[in-house]
Amino acid sequence: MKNMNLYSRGDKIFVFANMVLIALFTVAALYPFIYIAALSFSSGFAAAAGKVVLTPIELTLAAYERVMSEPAFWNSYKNTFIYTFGGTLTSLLIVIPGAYALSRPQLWGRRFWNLLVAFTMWFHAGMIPFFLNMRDLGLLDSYFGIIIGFAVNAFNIILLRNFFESIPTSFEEAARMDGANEWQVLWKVFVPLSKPAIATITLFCIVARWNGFFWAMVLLTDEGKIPLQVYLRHTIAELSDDEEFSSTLLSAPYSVETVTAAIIVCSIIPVLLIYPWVQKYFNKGILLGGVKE
Amino acid sequence: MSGVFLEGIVKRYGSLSVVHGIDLEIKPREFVVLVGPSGCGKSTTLRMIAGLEEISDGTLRIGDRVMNRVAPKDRDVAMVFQNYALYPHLNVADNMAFGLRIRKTPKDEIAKSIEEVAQILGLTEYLERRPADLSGGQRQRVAMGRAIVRHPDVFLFDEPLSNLDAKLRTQMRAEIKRLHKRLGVTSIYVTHDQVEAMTLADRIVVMADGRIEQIGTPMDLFNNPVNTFVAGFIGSPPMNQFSAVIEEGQGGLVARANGTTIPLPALEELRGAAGRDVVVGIRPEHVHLGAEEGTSAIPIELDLIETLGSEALLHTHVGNETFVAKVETHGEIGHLQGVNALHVKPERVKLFDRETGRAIGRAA
Amino acid sequence: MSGVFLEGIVKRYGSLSVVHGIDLEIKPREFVVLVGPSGCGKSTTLRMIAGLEEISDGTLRIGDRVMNRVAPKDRDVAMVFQNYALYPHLNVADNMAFGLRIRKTPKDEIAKSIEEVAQILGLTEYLERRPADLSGGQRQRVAMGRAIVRHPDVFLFDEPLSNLDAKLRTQMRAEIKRLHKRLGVTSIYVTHDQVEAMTLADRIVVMADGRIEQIGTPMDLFNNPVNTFVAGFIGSPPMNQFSAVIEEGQGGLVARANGTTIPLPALEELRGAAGRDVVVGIRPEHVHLGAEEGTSAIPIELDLIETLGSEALLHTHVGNETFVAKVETHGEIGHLQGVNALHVKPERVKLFDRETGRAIGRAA
Amino acid sequence: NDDLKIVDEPLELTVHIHHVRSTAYDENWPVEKVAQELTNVYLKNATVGSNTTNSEEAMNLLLATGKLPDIIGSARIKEAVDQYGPQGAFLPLNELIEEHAPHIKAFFDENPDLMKAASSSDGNLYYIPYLPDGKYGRGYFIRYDWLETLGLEVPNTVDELYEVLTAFRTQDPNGNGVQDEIPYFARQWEELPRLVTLWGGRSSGSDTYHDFYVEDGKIQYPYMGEGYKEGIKNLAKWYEEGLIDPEVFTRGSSSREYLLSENLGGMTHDWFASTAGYNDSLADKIPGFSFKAMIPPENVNGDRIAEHRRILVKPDGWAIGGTNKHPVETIKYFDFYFSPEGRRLVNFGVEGEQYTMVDGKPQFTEEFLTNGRPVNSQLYEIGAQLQARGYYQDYEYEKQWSNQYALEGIELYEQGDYLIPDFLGVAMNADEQRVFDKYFSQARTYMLEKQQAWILGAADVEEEWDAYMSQLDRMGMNDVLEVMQSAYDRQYGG
Amino acid sequence: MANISNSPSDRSDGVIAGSAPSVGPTRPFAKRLDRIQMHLRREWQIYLMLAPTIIWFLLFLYRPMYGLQIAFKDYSVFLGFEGSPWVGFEHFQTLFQSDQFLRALKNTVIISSLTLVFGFPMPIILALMFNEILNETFKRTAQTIVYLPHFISSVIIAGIIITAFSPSAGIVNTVIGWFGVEPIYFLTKPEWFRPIFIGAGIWQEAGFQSIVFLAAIAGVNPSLYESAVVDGANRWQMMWKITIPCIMPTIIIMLIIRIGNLLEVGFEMIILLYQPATYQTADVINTFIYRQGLIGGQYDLAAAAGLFNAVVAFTLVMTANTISKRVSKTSLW
Ligand SMILES: Nc1ncnc2c1ncn2[C@@H]1O[C@H](COP(=O)(O)OP(=O)(O)OP(=O)(O)O)[C@@H](O)[C@H]1O
Ligand SMILES: Nc1ncnc2c1ncn2[C@@H]1O[C@H](COP(=O)(O)OP(=O)(O)OP(=O)(O)O)[C@@H](O)[C@H]1O
Ligand SMILES: [Mg+2]
Ligand SMILES: [Mg+2]
Repeated sequence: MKNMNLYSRGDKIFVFANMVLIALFTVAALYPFIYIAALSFSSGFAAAAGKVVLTPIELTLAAYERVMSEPAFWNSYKNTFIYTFGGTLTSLLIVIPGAYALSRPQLWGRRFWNLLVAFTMWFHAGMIPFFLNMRDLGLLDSYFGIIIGFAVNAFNIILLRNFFESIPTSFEEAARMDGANEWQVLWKVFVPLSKPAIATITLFCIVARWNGFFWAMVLLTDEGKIPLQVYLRHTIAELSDDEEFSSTLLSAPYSVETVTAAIIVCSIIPVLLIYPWVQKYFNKGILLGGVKE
Repeated sequence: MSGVFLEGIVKRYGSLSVVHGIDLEIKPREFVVLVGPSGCGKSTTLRMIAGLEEISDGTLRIGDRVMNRVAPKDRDVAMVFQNYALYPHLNVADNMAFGLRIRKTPKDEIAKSIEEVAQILGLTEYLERRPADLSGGQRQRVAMGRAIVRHPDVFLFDEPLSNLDAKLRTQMRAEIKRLHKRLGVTSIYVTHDQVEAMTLADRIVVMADGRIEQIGTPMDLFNNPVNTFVAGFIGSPPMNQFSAVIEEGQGGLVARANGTTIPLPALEELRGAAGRDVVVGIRPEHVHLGAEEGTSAIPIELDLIETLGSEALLHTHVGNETFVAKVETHGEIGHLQGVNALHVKPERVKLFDRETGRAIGRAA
Repeated sequence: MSGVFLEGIVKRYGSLSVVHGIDLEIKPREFVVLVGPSGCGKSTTLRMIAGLEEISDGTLRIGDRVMNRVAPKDRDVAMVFQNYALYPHLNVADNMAFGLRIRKTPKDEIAKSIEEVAQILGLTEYLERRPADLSGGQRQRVAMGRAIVRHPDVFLFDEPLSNLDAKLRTQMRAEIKRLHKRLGVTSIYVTHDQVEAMTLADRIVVMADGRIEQIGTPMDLFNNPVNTFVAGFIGSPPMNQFSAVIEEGQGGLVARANGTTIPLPALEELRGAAGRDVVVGIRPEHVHLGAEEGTSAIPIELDLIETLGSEALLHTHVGNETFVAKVETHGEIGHLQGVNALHVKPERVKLFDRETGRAIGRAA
Repeated sequence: NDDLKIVDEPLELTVHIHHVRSTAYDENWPVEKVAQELTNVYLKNATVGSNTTNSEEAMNLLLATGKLPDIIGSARIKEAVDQYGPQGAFLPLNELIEEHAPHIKAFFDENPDLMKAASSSDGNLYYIPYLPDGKYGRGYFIRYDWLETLGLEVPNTVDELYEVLTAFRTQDPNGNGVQDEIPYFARQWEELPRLVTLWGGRSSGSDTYHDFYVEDGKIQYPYMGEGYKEGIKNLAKWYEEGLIDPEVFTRGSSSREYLLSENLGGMTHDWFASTAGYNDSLADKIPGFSFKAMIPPENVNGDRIAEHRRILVKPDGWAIGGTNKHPVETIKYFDFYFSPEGRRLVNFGVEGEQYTMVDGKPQFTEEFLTNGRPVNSQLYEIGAQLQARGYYQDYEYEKQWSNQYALEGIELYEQGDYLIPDFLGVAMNADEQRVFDKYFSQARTYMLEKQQAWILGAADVEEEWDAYMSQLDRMGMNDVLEVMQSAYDRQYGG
Repeated sequence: MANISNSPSDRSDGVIAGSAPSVGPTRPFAKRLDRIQMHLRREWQIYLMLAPTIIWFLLFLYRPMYGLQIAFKDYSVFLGFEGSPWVGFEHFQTLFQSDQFLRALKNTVIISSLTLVFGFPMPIILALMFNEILNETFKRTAQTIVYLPHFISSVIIAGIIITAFSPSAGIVNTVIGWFGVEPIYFLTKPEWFRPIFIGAGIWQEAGFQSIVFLAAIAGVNPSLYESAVVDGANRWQMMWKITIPCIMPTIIIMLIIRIGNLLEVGFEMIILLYQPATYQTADVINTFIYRQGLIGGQYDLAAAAGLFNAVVAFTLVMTANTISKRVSKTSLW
């Protein structure tokens, strides 16, 4: 039913109304981005005074010049990529087999294992114990620590596990008849068939990594290893002048607002590019044609 | 090649038992066809042999290994699934190559096998397509192909041809038969199709309701069904069956039903059977339009004529019971319109006990 | 009831054209069966009529409304899908009730309809089950039931019976025929099954490769195929075809092929055709084991006997060409072993032009 | 200059430094280089959590590891030393100062109250605080050009102030034909209740908002007094009449830039240093713009009160870790920054780089002052003015780069001496702390809720006052005051 | 029997299964051992697959959980978990004796419930709406855009909201002004806080949260729509009768997880948006703890609240899960 021509009148109205609503929501959702983009191109004073609404006021590239001229910015950008790619990869390598195992009816203690995983969604140890644990494991201040320490997430496992459970058993059976062992069933059949779900959790991993800063702040000492979001926080702290002296920045062409906005714009662009890639896998009918229901 | 041996095989889903204890010996290289009504447990039995369903009870052996707990992949059987179960993310060639790749068959060998099988199945031009872009029949053929390329020890077919057109089906049927001749692979084949069952099988197993009703060669089943169920199941259209009472007639015993008298064959078992309640069975093919030597007439009323080409089916009724006759058309059906009686030879009439449904006087 | 009219219907997927222009008039209350090899576009045509695929070109009318752009739900057609497309989250009863509920049929009426239809289809005891817990055949029946309960203007069936067992299939076939008689709903039916096509159709449409090859009543197609394709497609097993050259023989023209001479019918069109390259077609049913009046013998070598019960198929060859014959068994096949010649009447021999494949001397 | 050498052999000490300005110690700070050379003490960075911007978090992480470095410097270190000093995490400094830190000792001898303020409940001093210099923090600023336009005088009393603000509101001083002026605004809404001082109330006792204050040796809470009630009543009236920014609670930090640059704001109460700057930055945009300090108007009791002043002692500073093997050397090192050389170093940076000596006084170089970058930022970058370090600030450093109008304003306030004594905080013992923790936060929450509701006109202060007071009683405010008092008496009583 | 259980031969294993069906308690232990051994030999691979996940959870999430004990201790970071003295339920008492905690608890539940009612369906609705868009370009662009606000920090979002609801210049007051409504200072009105907060949450997160459902919708078999359309369903009916039932398992899982977060309302946004004037409706457990505890480093109190939270969450989830399992066969474990 890809074609509107075969829609009834009511459906056409429905689709149209739907489109209008989506458009409205989209505009609303676009606004924050437009706003920070405008902010990033505005003068420091205009931004600090909150005059920016829709378009840049007193257009300037000063904020970008300030941001891009900092080697630390590029370094943190690089780090974010390392954490994002490394983290997402590690995550997928652990989560996919884990979710698969948890979805198998023949797994003994399946309920228990699932509970063990789900439990962690509500019981958190807290910051200090986690920090000490990471220290005891020797994972402080290392790329590896950040990557492995946050590799797995109960929510993603459950999401993927559920998707695996919904795949018709026929595919698994066919693969087994073809001589596949568990690993082959997983990687050659389930994974390709779960593209939408895997794309989703991949996206979630990427986003969590991309946005994550808290633990990086706590666990990292070396400034050379911080990700973009921590750098952003440093910059904000650095630029937000003591309230006593804030006028010292009055004449600067940028302000904490514009620099922040510029960093956010820079940090959003990669995620903007990722999503369409993920969307590709949301196409319908991944299982189509495989089985006669 | 190995034989397949089922001893008291039972399948339960929870407390629901769907296969109640099957004993079946399949000799090496034999081609056995399972038939039976929908839902009788054919697929389930096949899947237990494949290792896809756990066997609730009983012993399964392939060759001399007990297979109850052996993983499917170690049983060296190939299966064509009723619902195809193609890998939707792979194209036709890759679907067929899957099993071979898993087994690390050399690349060129895979390519050769696939080419060959695609040729046989008429899939050559679809090798690059995904299952979603194929028609139903094309998908079915891919499913077939996937099993064939693997050269396994035992073939399991779950209605492999049900979606093919008549021509292709005939062709594939012959192809399977030939393949079986050539490779001599033990095969277990589930089908609904009379013709397939009759033509392919060394032996046919008729199942009903999770049990085996009869095992035998096609002709054996056709000629000597052990009970009304098998009689009604083998043969298409099915054997006409109606209740009757045995009486003493002029030339011997007769069955009387619906105001009709049908002379019976002279069988040992019928001696002194006058008054017995029976079911009379007459195959549609075994009636004639004109009287022949030794036939007796059954007066009928014609309801509907179905033409099949050189033959036609006459849907008629005898009293309240429907009666189907299969007769030659000789190219036209005009002369069939006026038919009001059918003729049958006594030796063609089958008798079954009304209570148990078991055949009376089963030859051999 | 409305007729269905297709004028120059074309379907393209991107640049790939799969239906090339179909003209077909289906009269109100008519039962038309589409047959053709797998992948020839039958399902696609049906789906265009249903409104599931856009019509790339041409006009579709149902009754007197042009339907090209009318939504499926406003066409008042019901369809049984080749892949069933049952709603997995609904039980059998709800699956069948779906269309009725959508149309706000009163509750009690729905209940009644479902009960009735479930009865017909033997689904009464499964009404509470979900599709996942049904066997293949049971699902197929639910799909059928879903269409039947709706009492639409036009029925579209895409191989509805392909997964039923023989007995049920025969029964359902007759049921559909009866239903059609009773309701008189215009029906378009896609099938692979010869028997279904021949028995159900008022007219059969033979398709090949996205085109219509021939339209006609079953007997018409059987007796007078317009070309080798139809000849080969209608009838099961298919008509034997082999290349021959027409020569002047003793009693008239004969066809010579593979060292055999086959006397030909005396047709107008053959006058002066000596030397012409033709294809000779002989239906398996039209050969006899013994010589009869006016038959001529074809020497053959026997390859394989397939028994079908009261009949058997003799797979033979004449020179290099395979030749299949369908003969009566009279309950045993022993006497068939020694067969070395088949007999055929000249009037049973069909001739086709070798180049075009078109029938020569087609009657009427 | 060898007399500053603390040890002969170079001594290495580990250090944790965490302050929002510098979340780790940098051995390459020029200031440190000089200090190392002079003292022969070398610090080695051992900061934990240096990538968080929250110093308390970093401190807690550090403490949790259980391995403290020799020196711990942090913003808000006082809370940590108060709690964990007695548990042994930090060394008490009193005796060490007495014996080995002449400069520090001299400073505290001169300012005994500051010593008390920095001490913990057990009477020990566990950290050397950062001690800001300079008196005045915030002052009243008003648009002199508007006053002139409307022919008004600088308001002298609360009533005159009312009239001036009313005139700002109604008489269109910005001359755009619309009554869009916002007579009184504030970046922090807490500067609004500050105005209760005009009716004899109090809003805080220190530079922290909503803090306690001391009156006649008695700890008081500002939001419980009659003057406060009176003030709130009037502020509600002012708010209603539009004399106060209607969005004062949500406009936030941009309000000053926005309202001034749009020529809308008339008066505020804010930092001298930063507020005065607008006279320069807006001079081109708004002809005649003149936003200058005015002395506090006389309140209803005839007093002029500048409630806010720069705090005298900060909870920031540094301490010696409990496991430090060289406490003596460390305290000597601390003392170095109280010596004239050390103090100059930490305030002005490196001689010859940032400053030169002119007339025996440090003077920032011209280049340093005019290179367009904020002076304070430049100093932070070289490790000077590092507030995670205990040192005594020198107001001179700020004076040299302060805006002329700010200096004028401070001068104006200096003349009158409107300051009232600051509350320097108390260190409670565990029992007192427990009572305090239990009640205070919630009671304060309640008071703030009421405060806003009254100002916004959602409720009436007159009507609710009695119920309010008794509710506070029920919420344990009196217990809170009691434990504060006992802590205060212990700490400052002597 | 005993030596058979040690025999690796498939044959003898098979015989056991065949000849000694489920009953026969003669040698239950040996039988069990055999069963385990058999099972592991057959399925060891899935345990191998599971291992990294479980090890990870034990190592990184369960190992530090001993820290939860501080909920019952007077925790001193310096003395550590072991060194800090036990105080029993004191922290819980502190919490429950406080009116403001109870108010925060109430507010949390209200805000959470409202979010559940309004915020939970929004991503689903959005996903369903996206599913109805035919134009791929429009669909993809819109999807990409609605997911963007998730990446913009709460501070900025809060800033935009504050501006939008400002009485003088805010778009909201401007619009209602057209209808003759006096400007309202929304952000100081307790009755407006919840709608604004929940609306903001939807605005910021609905697009991102809809991704899960978009993925679920992608898994729906398209032939069901064909079947339905021939059955006469319109788009609306298809949405209700096909799409929603088909993605129900996902919805239920998400709902259960969401129910578990009933006492978890993110405080970042609330702190940015609330005012003392709106505490009465805006103060939630997390903001309460934030004001009460973390400012003074009171990890123990926060841990107590967290533990309380978790226990409630777990009870709710258990209940929801059990109900769901019974009703819809979908469950979290
Ligand atoms: N998972 C299951 N739970 C309960 N019953 C089931 C399950 N799977 C199948 N059945 C039932 O078991 C019986 C046998 O099913 P099976 O698929 O073997 O039938 P079949 O003979 O292959 O039928 P068909 O020819 O229609 O495919 C059917 O009645 C079916 O409903
Ligand atoms: N989406 C598609 N894109 C490209 N080709 C398609 C698509 N769908 C079907 N086809 C092709 O169109 C042709 C006609 O398909 P259709 O399903 O109509 O065949 P059919 O006659 O119904 O066959 P069968 O009897 O096997 O079901 C086939 O060759 C098929 O491969
Ligand atoms: Mg089956
Ligand atoms: Mg089809």
